[in-house]
Amino acid sequence: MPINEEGAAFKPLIVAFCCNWCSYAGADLAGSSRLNYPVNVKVIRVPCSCRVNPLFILRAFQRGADGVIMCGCHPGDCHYTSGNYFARRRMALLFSMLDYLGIERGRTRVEWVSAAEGAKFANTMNQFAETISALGECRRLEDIRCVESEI
Amino acid sequence: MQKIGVFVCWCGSNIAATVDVEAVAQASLSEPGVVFSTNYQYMCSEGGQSAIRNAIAEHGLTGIVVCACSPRMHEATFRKTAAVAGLNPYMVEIANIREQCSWIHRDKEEGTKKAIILARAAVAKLNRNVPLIAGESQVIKRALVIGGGIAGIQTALDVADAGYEVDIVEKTPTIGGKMAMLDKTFPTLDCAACILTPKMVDASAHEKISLFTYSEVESVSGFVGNFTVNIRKKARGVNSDLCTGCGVCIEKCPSKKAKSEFNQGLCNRSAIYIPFAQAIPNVPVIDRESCIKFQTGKCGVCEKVCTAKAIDYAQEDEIITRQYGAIVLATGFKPISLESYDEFQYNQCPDVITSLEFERICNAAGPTKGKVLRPSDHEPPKTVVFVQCVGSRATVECGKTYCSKICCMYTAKHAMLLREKYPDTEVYVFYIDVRTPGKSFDEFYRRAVEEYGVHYIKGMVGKVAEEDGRLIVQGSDLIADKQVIIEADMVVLAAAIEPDPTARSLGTMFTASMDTNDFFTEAHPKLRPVESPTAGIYLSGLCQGPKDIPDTVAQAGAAASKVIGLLSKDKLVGNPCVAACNEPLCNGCSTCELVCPYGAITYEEHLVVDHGVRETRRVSCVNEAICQGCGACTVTCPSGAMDLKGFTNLQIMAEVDAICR
Amino acid sequence: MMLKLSIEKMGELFQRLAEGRKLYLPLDRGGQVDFGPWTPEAKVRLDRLKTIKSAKDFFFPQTENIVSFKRQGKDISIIENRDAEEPFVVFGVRGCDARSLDVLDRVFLCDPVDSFYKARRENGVVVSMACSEPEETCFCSIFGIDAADPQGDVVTYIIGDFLYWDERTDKGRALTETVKSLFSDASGDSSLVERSRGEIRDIVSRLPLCSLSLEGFDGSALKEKFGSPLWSELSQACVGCGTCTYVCPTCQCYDIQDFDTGHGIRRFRCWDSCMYSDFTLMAHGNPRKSQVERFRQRFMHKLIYFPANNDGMYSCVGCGRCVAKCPISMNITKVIKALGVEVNV
Amino acid sequence: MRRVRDMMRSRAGELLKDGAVTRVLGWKSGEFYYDPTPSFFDTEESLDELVYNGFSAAMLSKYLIEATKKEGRVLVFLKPCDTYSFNHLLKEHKVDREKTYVIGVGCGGMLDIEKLRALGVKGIESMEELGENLVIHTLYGDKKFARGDVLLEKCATCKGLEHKASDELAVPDELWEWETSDRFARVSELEGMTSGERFAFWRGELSRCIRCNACRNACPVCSCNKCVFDNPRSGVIAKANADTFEENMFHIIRAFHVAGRCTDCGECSRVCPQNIPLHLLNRKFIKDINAFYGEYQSGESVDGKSPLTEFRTGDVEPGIVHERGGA
Repeated sequence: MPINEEGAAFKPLIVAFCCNWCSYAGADLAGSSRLNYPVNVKVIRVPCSCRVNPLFILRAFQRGADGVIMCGCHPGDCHYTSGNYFARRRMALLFSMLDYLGIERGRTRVEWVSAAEGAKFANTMNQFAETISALGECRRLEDIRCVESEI
Repeated sequence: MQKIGVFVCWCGSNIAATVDVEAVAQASLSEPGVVFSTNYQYMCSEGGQSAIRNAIAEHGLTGIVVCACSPRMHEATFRKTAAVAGLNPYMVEIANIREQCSWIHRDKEEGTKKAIILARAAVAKLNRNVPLIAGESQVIKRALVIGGGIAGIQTALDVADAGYEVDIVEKTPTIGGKMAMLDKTFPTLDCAACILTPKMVDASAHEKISLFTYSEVESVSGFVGNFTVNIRKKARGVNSDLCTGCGVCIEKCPSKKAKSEFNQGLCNRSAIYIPFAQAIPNVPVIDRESCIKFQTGKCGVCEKVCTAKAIDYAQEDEIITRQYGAIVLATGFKPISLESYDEFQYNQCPDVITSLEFERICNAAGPTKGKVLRPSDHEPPKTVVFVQCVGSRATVECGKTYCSKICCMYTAKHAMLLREKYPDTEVYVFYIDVRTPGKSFDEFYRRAVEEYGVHYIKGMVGKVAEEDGRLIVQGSDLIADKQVIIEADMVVLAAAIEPDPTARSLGTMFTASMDTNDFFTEAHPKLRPVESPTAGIYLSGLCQGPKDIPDTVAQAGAAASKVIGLLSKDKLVGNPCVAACNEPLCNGCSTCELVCPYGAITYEEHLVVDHGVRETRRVSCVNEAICQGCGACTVTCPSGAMDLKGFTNLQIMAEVDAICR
Repeated sequence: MMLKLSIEKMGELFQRLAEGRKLYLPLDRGGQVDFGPWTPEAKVRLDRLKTIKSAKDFFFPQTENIVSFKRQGKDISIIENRDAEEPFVVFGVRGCDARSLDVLDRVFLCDPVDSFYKARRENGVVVSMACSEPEETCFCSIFGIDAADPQGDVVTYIIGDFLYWDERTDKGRALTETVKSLFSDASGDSSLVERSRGEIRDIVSRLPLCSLSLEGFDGSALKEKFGSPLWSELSQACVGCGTCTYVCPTCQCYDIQDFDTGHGIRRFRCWDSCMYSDFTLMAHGNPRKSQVERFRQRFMHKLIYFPANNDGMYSCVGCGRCVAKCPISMNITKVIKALGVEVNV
Repeated sequence: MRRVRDMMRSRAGELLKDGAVTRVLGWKSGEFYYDPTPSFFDTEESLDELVYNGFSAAMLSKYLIEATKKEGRVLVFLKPCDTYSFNHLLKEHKVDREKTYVIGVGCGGMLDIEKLRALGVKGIESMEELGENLVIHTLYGDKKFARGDVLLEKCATCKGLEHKASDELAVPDELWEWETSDRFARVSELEGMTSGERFAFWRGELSRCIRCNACRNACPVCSCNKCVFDNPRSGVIAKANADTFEENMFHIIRAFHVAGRCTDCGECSRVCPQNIPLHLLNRKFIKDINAFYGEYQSGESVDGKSPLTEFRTGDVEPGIVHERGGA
């Protein structure tokens, strides 16, 4: 496990955008099933994965997130019938672009998690956190104004 | 600036055991806007709720953050609490510190840190909240049913019985649909007409039901509770008010060369006709294509013989505008065209027929008066081969990938009926699988095999060829693992069924989404199976997917109950978390409209005043009654003109910032 | 005193100049030449006449922190975090850019003095360089700038295999002291330098834009020029980008904004462009609502308002960067031609 | 090209004369051969200043947004690549087709003044386009170049010389045609690098950005009334040039906002004062869209949905990025 300057184990900051109807409920189920996943995974609730604007993802990286994951209903199960299909195209293109710009591709991920898949949610977050831990801090999209100062 | 109160729940020990609730309450006090914080054992209890109400009053709070269980659990509860205390219910945010914090983290220090961050994010979001007010709209207490088959009839009857007006629009001259063409129904073998025609009569006699036969929907506008529909009543050439239905015109009509649609073209009908004897309304229609008067100007026999003076050659199409609160799509199905199935010689051999044609041949009112005779020479067939899955479950381009669901059962029915009427007829059925999931279905199929001695052969037919007036059927028997050749007199093809072709244009008109096979899609495949994603549009019968009569009737009733539920309301209260367009920013580019699953977005020319620059231009308008608040439009909008109330860009970014701080 | 140095030893000179201070000079950055901080690996490009951006950046940076605020609980503290006090040298500044500092001084050093600019001005030494091969986009001479004898704390020439170094100011002399040991005396080469100057001036005289006349561009013509119907025609192609203003050595407009870093607020100033639709945005919007007005503002300011308020000094130095870089090839010389006297046409 | 110019002048004159159009949108001669400016002409006499040469690269389509808000019909000259942008603007209801009259002009490839300068050309006095050669007279002597060596990037990788929209054409037979190279070759090359190399490449390029917005303002697709980056209320206003995240954010989002809409006209790169190859961002999206969702080029036609406003249930998963080769 990478160790940072203070000698403490590196705990990546992970932002998870979850749709209200499936994935957020899946995250809740992981909770009610008392399944563990890293404390630095923080969930932001959105109505649908199609509400996730690339601006939000870049903003998270700007502000020091080490990984961003978007979770939505499985394709075909969207509460709004087609939102996740649009989200899927957007994210496929955005993530490919970030990869192209040299942002480590492991830092972004999309996972479809249903309301019944609490275990999948927890496993996904554990795996993702492991991947990000191995990659270390995200330096390539951060904003030095936000990260390298106390102000 | 907001005045925010933060309320941290212990949830007994559920939260308090792994999160230091006091620390969370303390930490949130230093967040911008927070003027009050507290913690309590059970925030959702009456005690907790009254603490919230009191704090709102005492501190003049403009918004509250409740750090507790999932918003999916108690968001509604706390919104009500806030509303009772006079706060806008959308000035409430929930920090989920139970399911997404205390229950997953064992280390109290870590858990507390995370809870503080989650509270911070909720406060950050709340600082950007504005009070939202749900819109209301009137409900017009009338329903429109499109399609007058058994699905449409059943839905209409159920809605009308609940006391609401219903209009049925049917494009053919009579209601009854495909079921009227059937002879007997599986698995009970009761006569289709015997169970259907009373319902047709009920529908026509019902004081709350108006029938618009030989009519089509021309256009629609409006939204749930308030649709305006233009219906085109096609000119029948017969005045329905005057016609007595005596039938003399039909009898005397000299043009009798048109193929009978109702009898699948197996016999002819006159140019002025009713589709079948029990048709409703019992008013003939002049088929202008085959009418001598319309084609040459001469004739006029029907006009002469009509004592009621009901014949009106000058009659023109009429557009009727009606308003509806709910619309039910019951557009039904048709068998696929078998033109591209050369291997079965359907187009070439008259004795290769479809199952629906076979229904007519079996039917006492059909072209053969119920005697099973070969179309070519009117001889009774000695050997009949049924072929299932013609075009269903197909892997080839011209077929359908889905299972048509009803063919296994009606083929068993046909085989059984044939063996019963003509015990010396040999009957073979080629099948891929026999699918019998339904009440008494498998028993029915087994009777066909076991009691009626129908030869079921697992395998497909590769080729049908005509030789000396007989049909040579080549197929494979997968169980015996050999090729079989059967000399048959008649081959009956169980053609796949597909949605009626008119569904596509209706789907576009109503923004009711369709799947790749043109079946209407449901609002949710499991939980909302009779609703279209577009609010106020419901689905009844086969237009949603293959089903048999009992399923169709059940769905028709379900759709009716949804319609009744809607019409029973005087007003609809909308979800205020809907998209909104900031007109000065809008480019009118149409991309938002293209991704809206509900057709909630339209474009209008508006005068836009932006910092003194006045311009009339095309801008996007969201119909709040239709919008469901998914947010697809907000991301596709490049200028950020489209935003989602309750989940605005600024709110979500504030959460991101707070989490990453 | 004129000094000289073999150009082979330029690396040593840069090394020496960079000791204890930042040295900025034209560097190759992905094929583009711009002023940048010198490092031993840097690819120095003194051969390129024009850098993309001017030397203005080091006195008036594109983005600059002014002050920060930090909030702890309900308390807000104000933190000064200026970085304008570092000593630096800009090397290879052409005559036009060197003159542009006079224009900026007029703006930033008049009352109230801009302390950030002032600090940078005091801490920066300008080593200018004569232009050996002026380009067709150059028109510095019409503003009285001599490309052959630029202003600066030190003026340099590259003639043959030597760099000639001529200190001009106290700051220049102080800088010279720190590098003097590398140079040899070149008092004897003054005729050589003079001949080189003559050659440059000869080319300049033949440049197409150097025949432009500024007659009629002064405060007295304000109303006439402002009301000219030609502005709408001239501006119709303008796409409203900020290229001309950002490559300009004299444009001095800026915006002040706050940036929330998550830990606090940074108040910074950054260049702004009068060509932008959100320039000087107020509650009621940009007072100049159309691109015609914005376009007119830029050129009226450079050619009329500024000289009217600054003893006839134009706020254009004829560097020609905007001429070369405008996406649609509209520029100040076309404006001068259209609105000026007949002789220009 | 001179022949095309003569055709343009004579047709424009005729159309102005008989009142079919009220204004003509073309290019006006500048100080030097290489600097024509987009311009409107409203009289026959003014057409003497209408030029069309190897430096008439500036695309005219975007000017139609404002031009068609006015009374009267505009005659516009569009090169083949400009017609894509024209179609895109029609598709997004930005331009009123009824108020335009499009003459598709033949193109012999547009030339890159920056390439010439990089090749050491300075002190330009005049130029001559002679077939496949370009002769430049400068203060420092004459220089001769093969046209093919000094084409703009967008022309070296031209999408084709067919006009996708026009009311009539002005395309002479004898126009010089050139060999084009694969427009995705450079994208593929970058894809073949390691993540770190790609990062270094883009940091090097994007760190030169001066946030002048030329790329955005010249872009026919970036036609928002107000860009999110100019809107103080958007929460992402970005005026600062902090030499770090800002330029990444601006360029990634700009590319994303035009994804599926970009006509690959190449104006962004042409107008960039810092010569940043911005088209490589847009082309990456086009290449991915082609690979993921089937060939699509925005602007080929006015009708149909663009890739980001439609979907298929069997679309690739975003995880495809991880499955690709390379690092």
